[in-house]
Amino acid sequence: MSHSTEAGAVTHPALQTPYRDLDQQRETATLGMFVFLLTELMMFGGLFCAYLVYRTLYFPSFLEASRHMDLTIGAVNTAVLICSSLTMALGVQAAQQGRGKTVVPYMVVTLLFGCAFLGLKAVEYYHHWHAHEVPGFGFEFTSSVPGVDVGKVQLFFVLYFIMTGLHALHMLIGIGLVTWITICASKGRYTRAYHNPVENVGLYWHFVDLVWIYLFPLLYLISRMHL
Amino acid sequence: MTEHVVPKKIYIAVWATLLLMTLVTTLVAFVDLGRFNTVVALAIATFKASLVVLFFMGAKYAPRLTRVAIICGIFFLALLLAFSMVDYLSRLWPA
Amino acid sequence: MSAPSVAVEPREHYLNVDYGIRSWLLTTDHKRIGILYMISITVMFFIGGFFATLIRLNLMTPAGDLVSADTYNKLFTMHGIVMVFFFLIPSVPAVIGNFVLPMMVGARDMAFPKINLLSWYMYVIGAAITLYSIIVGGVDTGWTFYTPFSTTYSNTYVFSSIVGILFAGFSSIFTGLNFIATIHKLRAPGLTWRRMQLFLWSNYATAVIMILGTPVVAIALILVAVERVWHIGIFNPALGGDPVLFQHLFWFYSHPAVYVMVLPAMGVISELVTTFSRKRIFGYEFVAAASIAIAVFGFLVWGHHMFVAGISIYSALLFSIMSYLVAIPSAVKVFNWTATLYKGAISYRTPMLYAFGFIGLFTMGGLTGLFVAALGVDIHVTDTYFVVAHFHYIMVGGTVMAYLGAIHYWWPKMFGRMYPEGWAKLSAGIIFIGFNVTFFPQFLLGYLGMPRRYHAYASEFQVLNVMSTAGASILAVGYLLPLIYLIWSLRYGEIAPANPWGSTGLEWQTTSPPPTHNFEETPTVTEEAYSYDKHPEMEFVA
Amino acid sequence: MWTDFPLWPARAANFADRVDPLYMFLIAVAVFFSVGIFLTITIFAIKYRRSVHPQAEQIEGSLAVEATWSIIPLGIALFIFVWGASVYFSYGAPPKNALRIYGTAKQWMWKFQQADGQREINELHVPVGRDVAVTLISQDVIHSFFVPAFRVKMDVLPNRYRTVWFRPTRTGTYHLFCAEYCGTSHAGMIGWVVVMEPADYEAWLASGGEGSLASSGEKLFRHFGCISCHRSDKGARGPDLAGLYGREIHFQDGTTTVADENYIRDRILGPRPPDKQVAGWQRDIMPVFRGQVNEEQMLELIAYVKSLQQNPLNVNPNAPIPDEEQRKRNPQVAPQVIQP
Ligand code: HEA
Ligand code: HEA
Ligand code: HEC
Ligand code: CUA
Ligand SMILES: [Cu+2]
Repeated sequence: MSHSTEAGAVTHPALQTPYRDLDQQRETATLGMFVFLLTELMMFGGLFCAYLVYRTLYFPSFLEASRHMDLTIGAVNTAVLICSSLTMALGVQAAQQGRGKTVVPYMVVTLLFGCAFLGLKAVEYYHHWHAHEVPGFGFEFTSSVPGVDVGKVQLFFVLYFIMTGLHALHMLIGIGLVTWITICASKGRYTRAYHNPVENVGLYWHFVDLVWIYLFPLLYLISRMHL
Repeated sequence: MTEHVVPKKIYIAVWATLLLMTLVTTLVAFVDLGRFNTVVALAIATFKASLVVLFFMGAKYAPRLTRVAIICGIFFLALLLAFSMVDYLSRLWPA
Repeated sequence: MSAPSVAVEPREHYLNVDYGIRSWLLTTDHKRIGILYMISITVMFFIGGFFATLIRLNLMTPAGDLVSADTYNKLFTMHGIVMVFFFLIPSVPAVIGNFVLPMMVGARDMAFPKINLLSWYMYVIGAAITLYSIIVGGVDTGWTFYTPFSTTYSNTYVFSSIVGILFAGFSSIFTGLNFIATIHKLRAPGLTWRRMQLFLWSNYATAVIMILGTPVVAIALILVAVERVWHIGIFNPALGGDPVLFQHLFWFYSHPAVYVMVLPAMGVISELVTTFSRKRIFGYEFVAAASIAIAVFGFLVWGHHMFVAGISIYSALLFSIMSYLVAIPSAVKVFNWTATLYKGAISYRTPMLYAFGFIGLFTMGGLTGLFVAALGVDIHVTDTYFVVAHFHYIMVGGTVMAYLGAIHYWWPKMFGRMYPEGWAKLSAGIIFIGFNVTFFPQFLLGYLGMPRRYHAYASEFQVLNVMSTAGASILAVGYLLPLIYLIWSLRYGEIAPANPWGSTGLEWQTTSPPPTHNFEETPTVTEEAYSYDKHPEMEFVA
Repeated sequence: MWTDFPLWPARAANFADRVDPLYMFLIAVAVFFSVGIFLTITIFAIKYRRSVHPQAEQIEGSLAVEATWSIIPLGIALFIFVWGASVYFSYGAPPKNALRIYGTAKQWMWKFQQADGQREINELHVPVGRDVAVTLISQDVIHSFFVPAFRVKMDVLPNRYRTVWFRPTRTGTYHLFCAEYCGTSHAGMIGWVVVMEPADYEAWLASGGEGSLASSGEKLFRHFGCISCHRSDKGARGPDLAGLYGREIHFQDGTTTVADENYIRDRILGPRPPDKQVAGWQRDIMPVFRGQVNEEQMLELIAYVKSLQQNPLNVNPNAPIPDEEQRKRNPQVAPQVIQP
């Protein structure tokens, strides 16, 4: 099979089967990644929908439950993720400019931030566990606030754990991907011409950050004025 | 076709804004705005999310197709939320 | 299309490059993956058909003497799950789409060949898990998994079935991802959007639904699984949950999913009708745009499955009117196909017979969709056999017909052999008759008030049920025949030329079977699809 | 076995006259279009078959034609929509003076309670010619109340009352089916609706005599101690329930709702959100009865509460004046007891 050698097309060792040239390959990969992220968006979207419905129906109980979130950890974690997004963006930029090896330190810092996020999240889960706030595992909740229904508080926690759990799972996958990128970058795989894995992992990472940007106010900040 | 490389300055500015907005949204939660608490929180979140999408994910410089894809996703997500909520919100309306 | 018409059998093609089992299981060739899919969904179809056979046999007598109530409930559930998720959804896209789509865009392969293979593995794992749950005991929730029955009351293998469906879901997401990327990025030079064959348009629309809808049903089913395993309330009303919310999430995907099942079939019909009347399609833009319109509007109508389920009357109104709007693009398609025949040069080859069958039966199925979309009528007919008849008319009468038509149409391309025309026409006729005898009586049953998912029924319904069962046995013969003669043709069929139907489609402009990378030379497209007037040289050779 | 072979369901209630014409219209539309398309295809297929018409004429398409065959079906479709919606609306709220019947659905049986206490299982007796409203709730999964001869169907949900109504027009015995799949004996969750002449119906009622729903409800009202708070005298700690049913309730957050069965049920079962407490009463002293009152008792309690309104003397003239000021200032803290 001869493929047309059009303007600018270089036969690069990283050029894969169906593509004519590296540009086409990169554009396709980016498009594919965005389309995949749409899928992810709708997946979280289903959860957001359930959350929205229940929050509207059972606002007081959700409000009360939300007070049991650790605001400090939540806010710090938000900041951590934002920082990780910055380092990720800088890493991608380095790759785009062909500074293949400088990708490594950026990725390592990103990794550290990612682990920090998960660590803090684990601490938070641990606190919930101690406070018997994990549904299905000896959930206990007493509230002196009138109008709060324990069943509905539990519903909040169920959604909280599923949403943050799914998010954490994405973080784990992200960490795996970033590690892989780091290794490849340290071997000098990425050049100015070929670096789509870096870009795509970057997109994924930012998306995970983006989900958290909504989770934080929805779960932690329903209303804090009467603490 | 070469890709647009976003200058470092912009990244830093975006990052700083994001951090600032996180602080703002946390503080605003302590102020009683009635039902506007939620509105403000979501508005700030959306602002932050737009920054991430536009700059970190490069949508601002991306080809039109990418932007269409993003808008598509937002549109269908909005549909899911809106049409479900129509049911719940109008259940109490008189017949 | 300037095309190197190669009529000589090439020395090497995708089937004979390698024979080892590894070369199949590790292949990234879209054509081989299509074949793998074809084999697997055929197996699943006959499993689902086996369940249907038992359902119909049981319903011969009002008391339902053949199987117990529990068994019956498992039968229709597994019939629905297997047929929908493991046969019909992957049927046209994953088999035919995988095989011909890259050729139609003039590409060497799908955009992401490895993900394509992964998609098949996902499917196989999902199917294996589902078969596992069937063998160890089955599941009895109905394919719709309504809560709180599925979360709290059923004591069958709900969890593993859900896991199986999740895998199938990801397989279809990956297929959709590939379609979108391939169509956007890998089109041959000169192949503009307005020159694309309509099969591409409809599969593009399908892919959009797969991408945007499937994850929602995935998460809805995950929530059911979580609720079931940890006994916590998400949809359980006893804990404040709302069972109707599950229905919203489920149908948000599962209504668009019915268009996943029909849009690719519509694409097939556009190819068949043009090829066998040797004509441009009537109103190309409208047929193409209708696919996109169906995909988009299809997302706005899901509540029409819930008219009596306790949604507010205002949202019922909204969903009803949307259902009528989405019917219009389908109408446009039907009319355009019909008009395409006008002043054509029509030949009745087997695929064309299937296309006629599709148009007729889809029309009837779609028109009865208007019945169930009418709020007042749906109150009476929902959850009765009227609905069962409605969807079998579209899914079996429509999509399965189109799938068979597609198999016959592209069979020479896939295997380089012709099937025996006489047998093929005979079985097309048997299927058409058997189908109508099976499912027409169900409309009457439905309006009479026979509820669906009934293991036993009131005796006045028996006559129509016996008719339906009789039809199903005719249908079974009709489905077994192609299985036999198609396999037979692999060895004994006539050698097929490169372009037996004289089609202008890009996929026909290479050898049969095609080489691994489809074209000897990347084709360049210079004209619109279906330009039969410019190609008198493309003639029937078969 | 072949003798009984109907092709059209019995028409035994008002809705049959509304649904059947629309259904027939739809059949007409369906026949028109499918026959039209079949015929056209057949004619084209014969006239333009290859052997007589070897050279196809290429036709691009035509905007006018496309517009015609989009707009005409659209018009028909919208017409069907409007018609269907108007039928749907007639199923809406039951007429005010309808005969009230309560029922519970559970795996796999129907239980009904007539207003004056007559209970039945898998059978429902109703008088001909009178509006009948059946209020239903499920004890477990979703079921569906389906009487084909009446063209009536409604899903019966757990945790929520829903009411369906009809006016039988013909005496006889008709199928009652459960139409929503509910587990093993879904197909066995069937029964009969017996439509009787009003006099026969009265006689049938009289033969039962278990004491009315409301009177059983009154017993429960004492049994659960409701009476200790809900009184019309000075010692009342909760609002007087007389005249409650159908009244507009004002909440502390300024919103209102109409007290229907679901409202009363929710109120008995669990706490209201703080901003949804009935204005004027101490919040949350009323115990939570979830888990103590089963669905049948609940129906009796509600029947009793509803019956209270027939006694105008029960209306409390000294309705408490809510202390709005105090609540606004400190909404989260339990306010002091307000004496009526
Ligand atoms: C491939 C599958 C498929 C397709 C394409 C459709 C297409 C349509 N469906 Fe169907 N449907 C199902 C599969 C499908 N359906 C399934 C599986 C169920 C049951 C699920 C379950 O509960 O298990 C179901 C159930 C279902 C219901 C719920 C019934 C109930 O449970 O109460 C409704 C209600 O509105 C409905 C409506 C429609 C409509 C309006 C269309 C339209 O898209 C049809 C459009 C087509 C035409 C209209 C025909 C062509 C037009 C003409 C010839 C011109 C004349 C037209 C006009 C005058 C407008 N369907
Ligand atoms: C995708 C689609 C699809 C297909 C192709 C079919 C095909 C068929 N279906 Fe199915 N059906 C559904 C999708 C489909 N169905 C769905 C989604 C439901 C709802 C489930 C639910 O309620 O949850 C349903 C429900 C359903 C019911 C209602 C059950 C009930 O509500 O109680 C009935 C009853 O007649 C039925 C019959 C048939 C028949 C006779 C066929 C025939 O067309 C099948 C013909 C095929 C064969 C007959 C196979 C031939 C081969 C053999 C016979 C070989 C025998 C095997 C061995 C010897 C091992 N189906
Ligand atoms: C300890 C006192 C107490 C008992 C016992 C009690 N209630 Fe109440 N109930 C109240 C108070 C106080 C209110 C109003 C404040 C509120 O909305 O919480 C109320 C409100 C209600 C309402 C809503 C009235 C309205 O005007 O909207 C209903 C209905 C009701 N109760 C029924 C019952 C029934 C039935 C029982 C027994 C099964 C019962 N209550 C037992 C104190 C009580
Ligand atoms: Cu109860 Cu089906
Ligand atoms: Cu639908």
